[in-house]
Amino acid sequence: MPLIVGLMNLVVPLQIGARDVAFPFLNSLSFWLFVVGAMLVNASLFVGEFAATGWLAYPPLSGLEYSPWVGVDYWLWALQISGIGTLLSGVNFFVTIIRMRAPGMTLMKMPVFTWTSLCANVLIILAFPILTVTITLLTLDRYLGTAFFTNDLGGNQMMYVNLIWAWGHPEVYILILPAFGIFSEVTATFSRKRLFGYTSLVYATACIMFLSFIVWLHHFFTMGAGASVNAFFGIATMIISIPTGVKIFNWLFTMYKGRVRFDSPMWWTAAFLITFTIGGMTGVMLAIPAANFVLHNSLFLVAHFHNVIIGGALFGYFAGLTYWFPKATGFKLDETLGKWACALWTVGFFLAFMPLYVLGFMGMTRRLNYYDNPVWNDWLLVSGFGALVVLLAICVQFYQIFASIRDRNKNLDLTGDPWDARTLEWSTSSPPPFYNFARTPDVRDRDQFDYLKRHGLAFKQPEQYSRIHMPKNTWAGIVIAVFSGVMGFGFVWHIWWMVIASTLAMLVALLVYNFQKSKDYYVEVEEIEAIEDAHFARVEAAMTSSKNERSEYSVRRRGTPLSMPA
Amino acid sequence: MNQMSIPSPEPGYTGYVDKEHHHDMAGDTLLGFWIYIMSDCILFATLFATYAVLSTSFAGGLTPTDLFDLEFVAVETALLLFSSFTFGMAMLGAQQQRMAQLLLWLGITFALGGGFLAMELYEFYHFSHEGAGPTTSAYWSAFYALVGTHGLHVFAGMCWMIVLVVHMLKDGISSTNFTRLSCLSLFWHFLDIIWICVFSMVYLMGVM
Amino acid sequence: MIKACSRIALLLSLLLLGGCDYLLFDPKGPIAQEQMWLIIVSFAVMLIVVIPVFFMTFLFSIKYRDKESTAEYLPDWEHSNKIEAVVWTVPLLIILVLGVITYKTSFSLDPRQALNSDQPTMRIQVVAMDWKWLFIYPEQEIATVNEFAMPINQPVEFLVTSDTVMNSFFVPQLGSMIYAMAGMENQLNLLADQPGEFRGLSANYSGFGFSGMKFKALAKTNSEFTDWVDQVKARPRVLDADAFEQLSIKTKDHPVEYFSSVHPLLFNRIIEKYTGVQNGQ
Amino acid sequence: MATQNQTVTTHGGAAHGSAREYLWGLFWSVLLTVVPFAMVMVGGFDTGLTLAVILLCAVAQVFVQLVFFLHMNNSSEQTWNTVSAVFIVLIVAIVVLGSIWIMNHLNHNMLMGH
Repeated sequence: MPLIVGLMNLVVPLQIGARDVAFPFLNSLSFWLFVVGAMLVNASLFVGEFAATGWLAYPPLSGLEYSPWVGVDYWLWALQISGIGTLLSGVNFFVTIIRMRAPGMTLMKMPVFTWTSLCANVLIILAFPILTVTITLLTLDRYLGTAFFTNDLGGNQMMYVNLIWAWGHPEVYILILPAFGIFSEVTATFSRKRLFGYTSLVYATACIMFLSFIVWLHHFFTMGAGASVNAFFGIATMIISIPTGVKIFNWLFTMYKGRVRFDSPMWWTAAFLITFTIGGMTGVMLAIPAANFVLHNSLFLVAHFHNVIIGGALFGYFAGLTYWFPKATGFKLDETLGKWACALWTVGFFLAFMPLYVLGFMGMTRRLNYYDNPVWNDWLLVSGFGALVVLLAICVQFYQIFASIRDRNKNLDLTGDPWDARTLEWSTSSPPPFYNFARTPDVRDRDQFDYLKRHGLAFKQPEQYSRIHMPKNTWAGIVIAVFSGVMGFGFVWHIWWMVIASTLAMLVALLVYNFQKSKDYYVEVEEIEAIEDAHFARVEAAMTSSKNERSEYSVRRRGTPLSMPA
Repeated sequence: MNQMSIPSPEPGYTGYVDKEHHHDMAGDTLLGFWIYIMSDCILFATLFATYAVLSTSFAGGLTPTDLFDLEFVAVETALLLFSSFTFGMAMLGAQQQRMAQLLLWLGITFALGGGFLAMELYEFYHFSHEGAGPTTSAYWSAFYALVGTHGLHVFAGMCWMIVLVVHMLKDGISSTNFTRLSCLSLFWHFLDIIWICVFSMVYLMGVM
Repeated sequence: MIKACSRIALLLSLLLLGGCDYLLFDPKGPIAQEQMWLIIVSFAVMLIVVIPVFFMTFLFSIKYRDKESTAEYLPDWEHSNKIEAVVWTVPLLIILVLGVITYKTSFSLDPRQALNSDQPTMRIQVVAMDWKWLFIYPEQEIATVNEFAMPINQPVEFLVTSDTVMNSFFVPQLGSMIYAMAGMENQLNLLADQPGEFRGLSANYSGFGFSGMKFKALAKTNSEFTDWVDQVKARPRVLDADAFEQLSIKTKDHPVEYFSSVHPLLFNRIIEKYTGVQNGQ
Repeated sequence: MATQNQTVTTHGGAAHGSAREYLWGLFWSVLLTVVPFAMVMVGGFDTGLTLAVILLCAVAQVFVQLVFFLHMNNSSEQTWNTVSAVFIVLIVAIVVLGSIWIMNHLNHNMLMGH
């Protein structure tokens, strides 16, 4: 989640040719709210105790009667604070994508990552208020003694399960949709081909976005809602697999008749195609209510969702991280280590999670902290070994980052386009200047940067610049977020003066910020010229000496004006 | 295999726009605020769903028919409905750059909102006193959560009104302030819409 | 691919061997059996998509990789109605088939659905407690903890509730699980068609003692079942208020207990404790 | 839509109203409030009919607010406002009706069973 929001922050404005997000203040606020939320959860490891109620804290177990300790309170406040942060960034990205696209970029010319980000943010806007309410009600139960989800006084624990999944299911798609976008970008770039079936990919994304709102009951088929309800939600769930399947085929046909370069992002993509398909298959099996009656809450389910979350979302984020890393930092990650990491992750993943499917068939449920059934041993051993391999892969990744920073001069990206990519974000320098684009791009094609390269228009310095309107950095986001964290901490430990003081401080900070004038300024032409001249000098140097890169790239980059078959 | 043909650009095309245009920040703000209101709709929808689900969970305690007083609610409703109208008049004042008209109507709106809030608080006090507090049963928990959240929004709207008036007095009806006022106007009318749902679903259906 | 193949081979061999470790593939009742076939059929149908995807992933990765310069290269090819039609239609048809299966089985395997049998339905009331399972036989007026017996070939209706947090009642070899929740009465119909001792467990996390919330499900022939009931009835302890109080204390890995007598309305009282009586009628 | 960010409007999506419009809005909302209130307070009507009138008036009044006070219309400037509103109504309906449907089933199966 933080990784993907970070990627969106970097990539989305660049892909749509915007200078910044629509509300920079909200952006900083939501980022810091998230940080504070994460810190609050981690604080519970040191001060107090960690919530032992599972990810979604079903009441009444998470109620005051059965969990009188502070663990659940930490969970509640951390989730509440970071949830509000997420909601704000959802609104922010939505407005950014809708209103700040460069001229000429119609909706159907948006890069797929921007599309999937848009859909993910719509889901955030729609789903997170449900989370806010649900955990607020649980908070009220714990703090004020209300009776929403209690066992007695007419409380209804099933309503909590219902609401938390009405949020929780879209949340899963918030995680996975951007990963789909990343794979679309990566496949097209590394196959050196236009993305196959762009329109159907976009429609598939929109379908998934909508359908993700009518399937939430499949998380509790075994609660006893009855055949008609179960059948409806079971079938709705299966229908999601149709657009998802279409996407997989679209990526495959993007590779078809391409020139596929297996740089490490493409390794992740290939690994994803295999693991995610297995996850999708088991997902459909779980979606049949009658089969779910014996598979629910078993390790089969655990294996399934790891298959989609790790093999789908996480592999996607790794691909995206490798792909856009040079854009953010100016140098590439070490390729060899990256491929090792991918290979180890994939092997480790299969070793770790395939046995869990088998264990599920053996009737092993999740969240056991001890067991007495010796027949599970062998499989658990394999699975444990797989987990070690994954751990090794993670170590390799950390070493990869370390080694890449150490040897950054070997992997410098001087042109801003290290992968010979196709979309706008690669047309500016790496790392991009703080104003992103010196001149606002005029978009003609879906693969705008490829289009420019083809017509010999890329890497050409504009003749003149004009001054650029930019927002100022502000202190308010971090201050408000920190006070919200203090407030959460006060609530957890029932320190009321702290709650009141930090709430007041938040309000004061907001007011002071509100009354502040001059939140923006202009970047003068001279400054832009200096930055851009330096950039183009680097590009020129890099292109004439093909030492850094394969020479075929340079030729294509230069473009052969209008001579290519169009 | 049909190769797609990609048209070549017209001569003189450079890849970037000729003239940098000014970006419409107010439009961003209004759309962003509208989207926030949409997500607030979901928030209330969740509360309504909770209320509907728990609407018969009295756990043997008091029921709404025992307590609800429709005449009282009708007055509350009238206050809020009129405040929607007066806010509209305030907006007209702002559009015509008439500060006095703006402040007058905004003041009336504020008073109506305050009246509404006071009545609601009295109602809460009265119900709790009669033995139907938020901890009495799931039904009353849901009632206070739903109606209380609406009340909190009204309160927030009133605080915001004060802040805006200070802004107006400092800078006059500048374009920034007008955008702010437009946002608040969206918010206020939105609260009115929520109240329509509240009095229909909670009060009228509660005693029906 | 190899892994996937070996996995499929593994599964098939498991089915052939019918190894008793793989509880879901070793059903002891009609419900579990149908569910086993449901899993196998849905798996097989999904392979129609999964195998081509695996195949294409490997084929395209090898054939069109950069170094292989002989393969055709169409950098601007981005659309084909034929392919689009196929990739939308095939998953659609598969889901159509699975959808029909889903619809039918949702009704036929609904836990609430009474089972067809010439034998009368027996009733066992199940209460999830911290952290043990209490079984009440309202007809025999006996109660047991962490073990229950049922006669084979006789449908049994389990009425499931909880005296604590949410749990899930699950005997893998007999089929469906169902949530146990305080103040509510969930129903589950099961039938065993072979005698044996099956593992039963809670399938929903319920706190620190959750891992030990296991029980034995005994399927017995009619005469054996009668013997078992008599054996329980011969025990000295009865499940009175004190004994129930004792049971309510949180314990981990609770041993099996038999109670020779129990109030036939105890189960309803446990529910009404949370709902008040107004929902009782 | 494509050129939305090129159009320079001072007040974004907010359209202007007029006093006449606001008065009409007030008139309609008072009318649509009085009718259901009166119906319930007087009493004696068929329950189904009362329910229908309450719901109809509520929906109608929401539209009154949207049209007369929020000036919602189908101008291109407001495309996104309208699209998002329609979508939200859909999602609200799904969440509320879905929850009620599910919970009715669950409650019916589990609370009324004994």
